[in-house]
Amino acid sequence: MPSFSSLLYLLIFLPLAGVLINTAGIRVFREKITSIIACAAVGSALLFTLCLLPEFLSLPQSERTFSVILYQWFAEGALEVNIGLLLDSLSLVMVLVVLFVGFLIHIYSIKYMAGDAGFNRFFIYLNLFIVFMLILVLADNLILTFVGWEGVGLCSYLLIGFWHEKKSAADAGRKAFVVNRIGDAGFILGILLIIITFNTVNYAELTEIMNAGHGVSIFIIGAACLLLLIGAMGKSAQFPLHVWLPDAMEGPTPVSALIHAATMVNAGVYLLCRISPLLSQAQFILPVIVAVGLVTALYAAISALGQKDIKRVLAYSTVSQIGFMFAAVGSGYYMAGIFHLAAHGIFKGLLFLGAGAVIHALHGEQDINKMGGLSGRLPAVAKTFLIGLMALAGIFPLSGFFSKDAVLWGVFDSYGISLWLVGFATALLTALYCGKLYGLAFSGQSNFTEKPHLIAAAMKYPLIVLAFCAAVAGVLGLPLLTKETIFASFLAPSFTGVENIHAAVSASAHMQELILMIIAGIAVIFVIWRTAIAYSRNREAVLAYEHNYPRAAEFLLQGLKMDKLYDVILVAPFYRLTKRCSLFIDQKIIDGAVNGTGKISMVAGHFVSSLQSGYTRYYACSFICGVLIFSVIVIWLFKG
Amino acid sequence: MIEQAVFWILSIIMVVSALGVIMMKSAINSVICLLLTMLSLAGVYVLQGSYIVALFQIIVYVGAIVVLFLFVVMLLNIKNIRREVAVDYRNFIISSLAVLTVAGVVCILWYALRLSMPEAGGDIVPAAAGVKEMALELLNRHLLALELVSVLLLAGAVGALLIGRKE
Amino acid sequence: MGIYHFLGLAFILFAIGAVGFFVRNNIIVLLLSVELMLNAVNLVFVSFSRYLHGLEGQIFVFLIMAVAAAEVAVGLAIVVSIFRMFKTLDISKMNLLKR
Amino acid sequence: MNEMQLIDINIVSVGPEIILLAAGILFLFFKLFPAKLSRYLSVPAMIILFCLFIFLPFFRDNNVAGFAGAIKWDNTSLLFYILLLFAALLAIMFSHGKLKDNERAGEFYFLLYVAQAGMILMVTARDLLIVFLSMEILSVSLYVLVGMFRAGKAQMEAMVKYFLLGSFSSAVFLMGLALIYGASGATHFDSLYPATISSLHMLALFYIGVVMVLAGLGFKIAAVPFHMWAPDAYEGADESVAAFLAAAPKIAAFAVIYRLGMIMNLYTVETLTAVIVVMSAGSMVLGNLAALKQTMLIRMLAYSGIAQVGYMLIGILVLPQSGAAALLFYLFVYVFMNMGAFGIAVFLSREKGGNVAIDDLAGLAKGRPLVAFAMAVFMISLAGIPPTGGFFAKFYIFKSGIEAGYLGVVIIAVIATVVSLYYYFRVIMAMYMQEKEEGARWGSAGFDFLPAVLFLCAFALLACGLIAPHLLSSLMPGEAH
Repeated sequence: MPSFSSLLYLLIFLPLAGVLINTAGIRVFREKITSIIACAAVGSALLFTLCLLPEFLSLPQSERTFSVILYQWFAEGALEVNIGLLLDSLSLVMVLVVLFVGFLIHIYSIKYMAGDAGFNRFFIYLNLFIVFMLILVLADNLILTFVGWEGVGLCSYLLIGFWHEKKSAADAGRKAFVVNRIGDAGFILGILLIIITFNTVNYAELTEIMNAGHGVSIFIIGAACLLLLIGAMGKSAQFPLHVWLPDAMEGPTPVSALIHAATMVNAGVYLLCRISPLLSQAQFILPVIVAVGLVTALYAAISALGQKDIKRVLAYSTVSQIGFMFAAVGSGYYMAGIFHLAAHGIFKGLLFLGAGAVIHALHGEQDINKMGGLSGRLPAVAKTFLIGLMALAGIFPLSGFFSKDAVLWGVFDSYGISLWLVGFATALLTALYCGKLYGLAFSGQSNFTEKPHLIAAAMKYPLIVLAFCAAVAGVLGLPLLTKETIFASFLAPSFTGVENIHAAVSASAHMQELILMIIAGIAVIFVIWRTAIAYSRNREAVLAYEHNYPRAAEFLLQGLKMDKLYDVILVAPFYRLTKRCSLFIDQKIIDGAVNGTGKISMVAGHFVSSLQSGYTRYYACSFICGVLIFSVIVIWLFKG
Repeated sequence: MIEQAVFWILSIIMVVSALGVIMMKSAINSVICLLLTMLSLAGVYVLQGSYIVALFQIIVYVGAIVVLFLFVVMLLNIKNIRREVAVDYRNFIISSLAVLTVAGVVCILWYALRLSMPEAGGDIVPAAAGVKEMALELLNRHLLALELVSVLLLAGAVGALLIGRKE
Repeated sequence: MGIYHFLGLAFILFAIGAVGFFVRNNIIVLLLSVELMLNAVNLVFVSFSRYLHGLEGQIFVFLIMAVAAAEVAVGLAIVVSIFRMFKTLDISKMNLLKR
Repeated sequence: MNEMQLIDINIVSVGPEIILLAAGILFLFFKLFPAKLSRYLSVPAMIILFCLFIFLPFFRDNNVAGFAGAIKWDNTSLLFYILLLFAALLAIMFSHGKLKDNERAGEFYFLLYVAQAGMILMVTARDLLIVFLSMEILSVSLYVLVGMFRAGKAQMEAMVKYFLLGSFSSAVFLMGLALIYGASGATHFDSLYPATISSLHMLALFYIGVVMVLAGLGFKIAAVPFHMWAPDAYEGADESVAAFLAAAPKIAAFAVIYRLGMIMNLYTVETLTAVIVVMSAGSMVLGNLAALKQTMLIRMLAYSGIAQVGYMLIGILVLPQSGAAALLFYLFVYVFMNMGAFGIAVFLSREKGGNVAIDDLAGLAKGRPLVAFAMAVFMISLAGIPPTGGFFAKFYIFKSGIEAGYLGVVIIAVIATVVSLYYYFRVIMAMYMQEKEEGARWGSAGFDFLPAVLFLCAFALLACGLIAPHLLSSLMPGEAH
């Protein structure tokens, strides 16, 4: 039997072939040919991974690693960097998510992008993105990961600004660019620090060094982790580097689904898992990660409540969910983080595709206040969307329930009840905006007078497949009450020697978990149900109320009888808070800081180039000043 | 004693005429001042005993370069360029800054010189170097430099032709 | 008369030339200033040559004179063509290129 | 005097220069032939340059010396020599289109060859006087090249500015040379070693001399604060000349700085390295900041070149260690990426005429995908992003900088690199994300000489990224000082 693992490079080369063929035929191919080639490229890679899976599983747990060194890139002293691929259970999960969601989104895009002038270009970028994402995930060292990291970033800018005739799209591309540079600076410095300290960038070797006695101060390791964390925060849109993600929704919807929800933005979590041996040595970094994750999760959930644009709601929700993953990583529960990542990839992909279908059907309308009653008109979309929302909110049998619960349990186990409460509040908020979204957009009366487009089959089936997966993926989280779930035991080889930070959980802890889980589950169901009802039945009132918020008298008069309390206590402050969050913090402080950095360097640039006055005299003056300064330096140093 | 007197006279002439080069309003006067500077410099060379250098100073600088300048100034017949000493305040600031900087550079140079040669500095004995020694030196050890100068002159000539020619 | 005298004189000459480069606008005078600076360098070379009892410094002076001649040839050609095109020799009027 | 020993001239040591000068003079006479013939002048010009590669095996590992040690070929100078040949070849290829029907083609090639000869002398010279003279040869021919195609006032202005500042800087360089001569009694590199000088108690004067010499060389490489001529001269000159101007003289001047550095680093650490540190940091900061504001492609590239020089100077700081190989590798990559980017400017100005703004690149990806791809590779490489040679160039430089303990400079460099991504990516975004306005069209998509050359450059850069270590180990200078 031929060993698939020796053909590991095919995983990257198949999509790359798609890129090359389509590039060669960019002007010649018709849409059909391009789309078939692109989908085949990704599909064959997916198929190949599935072929790989049995071989992978047939190995004993401790040996479940395929690694191939394709080429020795450079060696400098003890430092050796290879173009090498590493497929262990962690990267296998990532590859599966990337290829599976990616493949469905490719199929979906065929119809979504049909007739667009840049159709061929779009598919080239999409395939290219898959290539870089696979490089990122499969790389066996930090530098190669960085190659993929930059590559996916590049594709992301290209795709955000895909419809560049829109000015907002170009601005969004630029914003994403600037913010990500901050993260990249951290990443580069982190890699440099690791090279200086350990003289290797290979993950396996790093793990070995960590497990053996190395005598390196934990503060240096901590500094390296912190720098890499900054990189991860930039790519994964964590507070306060999250500002680019909501704006990134200017791109075509399949892009939002693929890059800005399911795959690329999760790279930060993946990176943190990859450096878990380092993190386990520098434990004082973990609380930082948890803090970042929970702050992001809470903050983004609040912001999501106040959004009107359906894609922005989902974008903030993505930020929030990635915050959960960070919290899991920061609690030492890497497997829970990855589980949530996989589940989130599926249901958020589903949600974005559903939103795309809605937007497509409504001729480009994105404001949820103007939607309504879509469940009657787009039944398939509505049903799948509901499943996605329920998974997101964490309703019992769906995947989101298991993954979110695992994360919350991890936080509780490591940091106690207070942080758990923060997570729990976020979960409730999630349910709240899920309910609002469904209530406003899908149930109730229709506001939309035009006849919606019908949804093509190529768009519908990916939704159904994803919805099915979102519904049943929770099985992997079984059995419920132990740490050794199916998923976790699959992942365990990647984290040997890492997760035993926390001692085995006792039976009483299981009881605690069960109780917490039940509380959370019931609360979430209650909230989502009430909100959905509230928004669908009293839609006008809610909307008018939100609209007229500052006028308190009107507010009381028009207040909802049934949900008055809820309104007064929750909605009003929340509405204000959400508005503040998204308006004030985002636009004033963070945008201000981001733009400010840009502006300062621009002003500095302006100043510097205004020295270039065009007068020869000035130029010579600069020259002679240089001579003077250098002479003074030299004589001064010479005199000692 | 007499040498000292000659040195001081020559250097005063030189400095004054050098100042004249950069302060005369009309270009032609500047060129004449440069001529004076060159001549007094040749005198200083004689004082040092470098007769051959002094000779070439007169032949090359006075005989060729200054004449070339005069020729161009007269060719262009520039009348309307008067009073171009800087008046614009920005120019004035930058100019005074530059003058200060130049003064600073010279001070540093002087300081370095004092550091390097703390003793008063050996007297310069006028000891004539013969033409023969110099020629042998030039054509033997510095042959390459000499050839390079010829290449430089060729490039300069071609360049001058190329630029100076009318369209 | 020590080497200080000659070197001091040379430095003053160099400074005058450099200052001329900054205070004047006429391109011809700028060229003259550069000539002054080159002459100052020549004086330094000759003085050091005498101080060190070597010949090299004096030989360098010949070479520098030739270099100056070549530079002046190109420079004056540039002056002539500039005058043809701009109808002026004022360097401060030439600042199309900036920023 | 009778037993005067004649020096060993060893004419072979200046073989390339003699060939270049002879060929250049022949080119001057091409006017005598019918005009049709001069159209194909670029072919012999390139062939002659190719022929110069035959000196490589001849000089390799031989340490050929001539003119009483004033000229010496070792393996390092051979590497600089190769770089210069590449730069000149590219310049000729870029100027091919412009010179096709130009009656001054002969003079152009003459001046280019003379400049090339001057630069080859600079990289092989072991005597500061020879360095000065060859630098003058180079400068005089460059002054003329900048203003040769007298298209308008801008070009004349560029020439006169370049000329005036150039002569000013040579005067300062010469003053430094005089001081070094006074302090050490010699100008040959071998006699500039510590023992000779410290015994004379002349170190202060010597240092100032070195600073002034460095200022003159800094002018040639356009390092802050001696950089200000560069953007103006590049913008005024024809694009192909600007490409040459932005790469070749830098290589030659770096060769001289390299030799000086090899000597200086051996006995003094703080004094002169402080100067290099300031120059390097200043170039990186000022170059990158000023490039942010530029709208014209050439000016942007000029400032980016200033910034690149700042990175290369880090290599000078750590010369005796790994810096030498890192610097050479950086220069090697720089020739291709920087000249390639200028080549794009040549291409665009040919299509569009006149000066090229960054916005003029809009829609290039659609019109000429291969050219746009090449430009994207150049930009990515200049920005120092992984799969290209530019990444490794920066990587090795930074690494050797850190190893030698210049952490502060490297941190500035990393931050400056991050800033620089903004303007490099703006070019890529313009090409891939902006539409060209209606009416404007790109030229024919058939085979074209210039795009093919550009594509080869891009390919070379990508290849550099893959075989970087092997290249680096072969660049390791063999001789030890």
